[in-house]
Amino acid sequence: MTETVSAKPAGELDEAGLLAAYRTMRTIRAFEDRVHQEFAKGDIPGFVHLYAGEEASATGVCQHLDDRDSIASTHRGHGHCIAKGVDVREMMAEIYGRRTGSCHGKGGSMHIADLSKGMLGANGIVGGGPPLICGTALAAKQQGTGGVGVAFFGDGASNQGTTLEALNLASVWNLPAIFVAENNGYAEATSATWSVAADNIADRAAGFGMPGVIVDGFDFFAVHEVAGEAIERARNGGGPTLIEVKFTRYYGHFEGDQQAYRGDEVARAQEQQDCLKAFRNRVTTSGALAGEQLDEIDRDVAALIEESVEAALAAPKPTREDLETDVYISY
Amino acid sequence: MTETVSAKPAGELDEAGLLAAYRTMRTIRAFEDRVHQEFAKGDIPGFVHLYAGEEASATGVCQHLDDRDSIASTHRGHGHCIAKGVDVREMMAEIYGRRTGSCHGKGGSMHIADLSKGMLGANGIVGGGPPLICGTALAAKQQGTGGVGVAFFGDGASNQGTTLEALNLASVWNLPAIFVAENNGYAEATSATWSVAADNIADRAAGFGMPGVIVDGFDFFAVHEVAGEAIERARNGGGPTLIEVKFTRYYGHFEGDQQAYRGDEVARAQEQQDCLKAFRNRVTTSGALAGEQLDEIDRDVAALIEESVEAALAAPKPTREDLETDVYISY
Amino acid sequence: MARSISYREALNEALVQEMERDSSVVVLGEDNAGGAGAPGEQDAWGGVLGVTKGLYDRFPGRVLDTPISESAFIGAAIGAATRGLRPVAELMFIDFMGVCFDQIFNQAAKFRYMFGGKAVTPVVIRTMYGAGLNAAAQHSQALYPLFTHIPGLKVVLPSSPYEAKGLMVQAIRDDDPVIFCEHKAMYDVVGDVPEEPYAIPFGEANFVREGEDVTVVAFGRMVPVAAEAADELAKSGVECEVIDPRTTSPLDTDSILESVESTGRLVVVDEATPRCNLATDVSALVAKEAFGSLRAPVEMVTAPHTPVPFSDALESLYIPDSQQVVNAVKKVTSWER
Amino acid sequence: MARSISYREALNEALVQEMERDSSVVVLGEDNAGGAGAPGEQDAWGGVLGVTKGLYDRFPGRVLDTPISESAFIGAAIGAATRGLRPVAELMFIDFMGVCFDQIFNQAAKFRYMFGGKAVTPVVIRTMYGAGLNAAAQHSQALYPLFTHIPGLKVVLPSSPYEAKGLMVQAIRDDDPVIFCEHKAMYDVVGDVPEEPYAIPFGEANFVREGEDVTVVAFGRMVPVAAEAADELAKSGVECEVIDPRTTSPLDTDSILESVESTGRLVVVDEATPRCNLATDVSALVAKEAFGSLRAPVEMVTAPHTPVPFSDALESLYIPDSQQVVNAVKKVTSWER
Ligand SMILES: Cc1ncc(C[n+]2csc(CCOP(=O)(O)OP(=O)(O)O)c2C)c(N)n1
Ligand SMILES: Cc1ncc(C[n+]2csc(CCOP(=O)(O)OP(=O)(O)O)c2C)c(N)n1
Ligand SMILES: [Mg+2]
Ligand SMILES: [Mg+2]
Repeated sequence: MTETVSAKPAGELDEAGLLAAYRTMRTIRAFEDRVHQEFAKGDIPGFVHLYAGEEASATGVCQHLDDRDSIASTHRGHGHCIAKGVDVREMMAEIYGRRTGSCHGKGGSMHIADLSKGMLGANGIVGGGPPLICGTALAAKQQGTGGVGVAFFGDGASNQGTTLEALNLASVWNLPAIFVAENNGYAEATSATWSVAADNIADRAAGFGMPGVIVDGFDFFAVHEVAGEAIERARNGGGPTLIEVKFTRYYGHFEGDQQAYRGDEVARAQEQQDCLKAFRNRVTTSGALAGEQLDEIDRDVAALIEESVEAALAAPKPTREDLETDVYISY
Repeated sequence: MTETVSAKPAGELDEAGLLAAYRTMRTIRAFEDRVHQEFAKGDIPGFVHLYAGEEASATGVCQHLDDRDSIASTHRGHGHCIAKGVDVREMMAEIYGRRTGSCHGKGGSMHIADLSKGMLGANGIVGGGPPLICGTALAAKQQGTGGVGVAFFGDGASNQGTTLEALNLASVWNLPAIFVAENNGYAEATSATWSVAADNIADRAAGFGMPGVIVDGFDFFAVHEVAGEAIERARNGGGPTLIEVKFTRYYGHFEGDQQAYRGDEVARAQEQQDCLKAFRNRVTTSGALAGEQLDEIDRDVAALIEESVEAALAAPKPTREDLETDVYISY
Repeated sequence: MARSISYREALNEALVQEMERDSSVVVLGEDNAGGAGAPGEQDAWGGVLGVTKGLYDRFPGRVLDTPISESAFIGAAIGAATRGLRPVAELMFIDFMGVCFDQIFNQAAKFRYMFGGKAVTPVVIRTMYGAGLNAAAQHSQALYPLFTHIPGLKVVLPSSPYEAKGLMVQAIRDDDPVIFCEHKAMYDVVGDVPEEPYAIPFGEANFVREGEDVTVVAFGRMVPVAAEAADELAKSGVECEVIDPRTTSPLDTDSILESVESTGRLVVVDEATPRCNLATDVSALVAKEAFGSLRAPVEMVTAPHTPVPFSDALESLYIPDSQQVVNAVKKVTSWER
Repeated sequence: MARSISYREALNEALVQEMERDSSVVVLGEDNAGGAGAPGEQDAWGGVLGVTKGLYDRFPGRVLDTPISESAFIGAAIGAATRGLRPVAELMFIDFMGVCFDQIFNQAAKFRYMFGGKAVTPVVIRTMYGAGLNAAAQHSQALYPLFTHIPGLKVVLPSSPYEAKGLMVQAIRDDDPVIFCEHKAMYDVVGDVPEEPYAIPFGEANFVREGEDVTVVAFGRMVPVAAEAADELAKSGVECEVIDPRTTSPLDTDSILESVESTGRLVVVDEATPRCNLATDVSALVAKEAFGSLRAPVEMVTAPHTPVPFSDALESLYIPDSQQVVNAVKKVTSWER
């Protein structure tokens, strides 16, 4: 049931849609590049995992979603958050551990969430999200909202039992769930070609009774199309799909990783395989958008990120009164 | 990679081998039938799950094994224990909770083990065994013994994350491990056709980089052959195999189960699909064995079981001195 | 009000009444109906010991069987709870927590705090604990101390049919994740249970018996054991105040401390193994907060530090019994500095 | 003997020396070498914080990377231990126990008892615990009380480089399953460590400091915190006896009780959250066994009953510090009935 999909014409996306997609991808890239810089300065605490290079996945999928729909993310969650509409300023403040952050500074990079947007949280546990998404999909199904649940997870997470169980459960219950395996080639320092005992993660779909699709993760349009089909099918009661998105991680596993295990693939990818460059090239060549429209977005985004960092740095940290609140709703 | 294997001529098995196979299967059947009766009398405590009807699986696989090799079993473990050579008298005593039992009465039906025979224990946790077998296979590989590990598990267990992880790990490490999915149609009251979101459990093998084979579980010779090939391959460094054995559970999930969820398939199976009848028919028709040889085994086994029950009933129970021993080796 | 039903029936009634009241309540677990995909009856089991029997037909589409995938379906219950359902998921035996604990303690328990107070996760996880059915080491554990340790979880241990119903109603209505621990040897225990729905608030202990000599705090199935011991002791003139906290988290510390302040003596009865359990938890609380009133060492009656043995001969020695409670009480009442 | 190395180096050295001594010792875990299947360096990581660095080249075939499948590879370590290997498996963060706890507490811990004394399972599970690196709620927990609760497990909490090496050597040589808890904020702590291999027996507390006024029992990273408080208190003439039990299971109850019998006062310092933790465990022990000597309420210094917060501003309030220990000691020394 595994098929590889290559890019088709931009089709359904109108100008606003294209601009929105580009803005999302650019925001993610700029956010991550900036966090990378700021981390190096030593200002950002904790473990930080960057999504740069993978923007087309979160964006191509989430562009089909609205507030009925939920997503679950991973430790590498900034991109999914931004694509699902979490406020960028609050995200930046959260990463800096400020009271103005998405989680009031209690969560940090690995736990940014916005339930009101159906963003169920980045997740520090590899494979933590897929079971949860079976639940949000179940809720949508029971409530008849037409909503779907999307679980993003990595190649490494595709070997976690929780992920595999969720695939089966989603089929058994015929849930409106989409499983997006983001195969960026590595789980920490371990190659996916070694840890995943199959040619493709998508090859696992058949064993769990759902279609498996492989898509080029540097191509926004390909992801957008494949995700659109799967989400459409799910909304119409057609059950779950496993989508494998293949691409390369631009930065280290976490900030600070020296990446001695890698070859020159990163530099090559950044040069030749960049979803933003590919997008720009395609839409300007086809005439769908003008270069200036994109440039303007780039400037907007740069300003937003600058502002977010400044605001975060200026914001207060949580205080002793915050330490023991919000453990329970009632106690 | 999934292929269905049907029975081939008894081939490699000589007379002694055939007699041993029959003796094992008959011992399991007689053991289980007797436990069924005794349980109904109320003399046997705890939860008891019977293996009757499934004898060809444990027997066909374990006939290829020796003391280098390990097996991990399930809550339905009596058959695997007997096939791996655990003492029947001690097993019966264990089921009755006696000090003379395999585990001195501390384990019971769900935890019969004999490490000296490479029998790693029945297991009360569905999916508990496959990870352990990756370990025994790893030990055999590291030590260069040529030994293999065999994990028996049910159709229900094929949906447990621990099982699925073990499949992948065995391939990644290229372990001499065999995974025997005993698909008896049910996990408790739940049909495998419902809970396993694939046509066959063996279809999952491809997603974990190993061959998947389906075999008729009522046919000892078919199981024996398929298992022999897989074990041979594993011993020679060829890696793991997933074997799905299909058959029907003769009794309820546990003793006491009313089985309202079932149709008339049990009666039909017992009549038409019985590994013992099929075996007898085949070996006597081909002239490989005489009916009297089998009758003699039947009598031997009946006597052994009778003796085991009597001895168990007469044996002492553990006492207060046993309560706190054997928690640690040193403390 | 004088109607007597079993612990099992009390739980079933709470589920029925809450499902009737609130259509967002759904029930899920292995064979909670029973018979999925099978040719015979559906609702063939109603759970392995029959607690959810009859719900499947009564509430079409709201009782879901599951594959044996505890991480996936417990996680699903949690995810669904964040999106408007109020799932009651069954972890058949508490002993199976090891295959799904992450979803419970790292996900459900922490959402609200990690997300800065923005998550609401009203999930109930029903689970069966305890020894007494010769179910051996992997099907007989108490384990509620492990859940009690985790901030963000509420942990409930009903000790009678009355408590079972009222606490289940509260668990379903509660907005926090609740671990609801049913003792497998109590399902057939019968007691008075009002027909109308009622909720027993969490964190409010029940004074099973009043007394001035010794405070006996007992949990779950140990409550009737302690009460039996108290009856026995009363014959020789020793009056125990038997306290059933009903929930271990939150714990009604005030009631325990007040009682010890008046009795000056404490015995805690906990079916769990002895290290880092509820007996140590309550004893430490008292040694810290009511030391000035304590007139004797605290005593703890617990299972030994061993797995649960199979043989009935050993299991009956393993489970704390009323004689041990009597002995402990005698020890603290006869203690002299 | 006056050689100073870090906690990380001490652990690494113990692993090297034991692997040299005994060829059945193997090491496995996620990126314990690092770089499996990748085009660049193998042994690129040596574990996420470098503890197993260098073993891969030194012991060919005996350091195994794993997929992210904790149940499978921890279970594999356990299975291998029953068949003659002595595996040292890494559960990268103790917080990940939720995806593999079954193999640890229902399998490894219970084999010997369930099987009537016939199993030998010499597995070591190394794992990283504790707060202090702003790693937030799912990467900063203490959780060792959960393992301590389980009969059949031994639980080790090294508090210095010296302890780290000696306890690791013992853990590898020990025939029972051992949970070896390394504090993530201690890897760079430096201290004197003998070059030759030595084993520190389990269940023998270290008296970090002797004193007559108050017994302070502290675990793991709380040992230096308690020692710092003791230094501070000594300035004002209060002498603490600081006890590091080194293993929580077995626990050196004799040393603790003897100390309290002479000091009459107890403070327990435990980085874990407060319910059913080691602080309650030790306090209850003392309230039961040394009540006659106790001259003041016990005090417990622990983390609050909350998940671990991310922001450094909150995390530093979350982790017990020496000021809190000082306050607790002052409280018990100034207590009057
Ligand atoms: C259960 C669990 N095991 C291990 C880890 C440590 N860890 C964090 S990220 C990671 C690698 C994940 O790889 P992948 O799923 O491919 O995601 P990627 O980092 O490539 O986005 C690991 C091993 C964890 N957080 N949770
Ligand atoms: C982790 C876990 N979940 C649930 C159970 C309860 N349980 C015991 S046997 C069983 C059914 C197992 O079905 P299957 O794997 O098909 O084996 P069979 O009983 O058919 O031999 C269940 C659900 C368990 N023991 N462990
Ligand atoms: Mg990856
Ligand atoms: Mg089955």
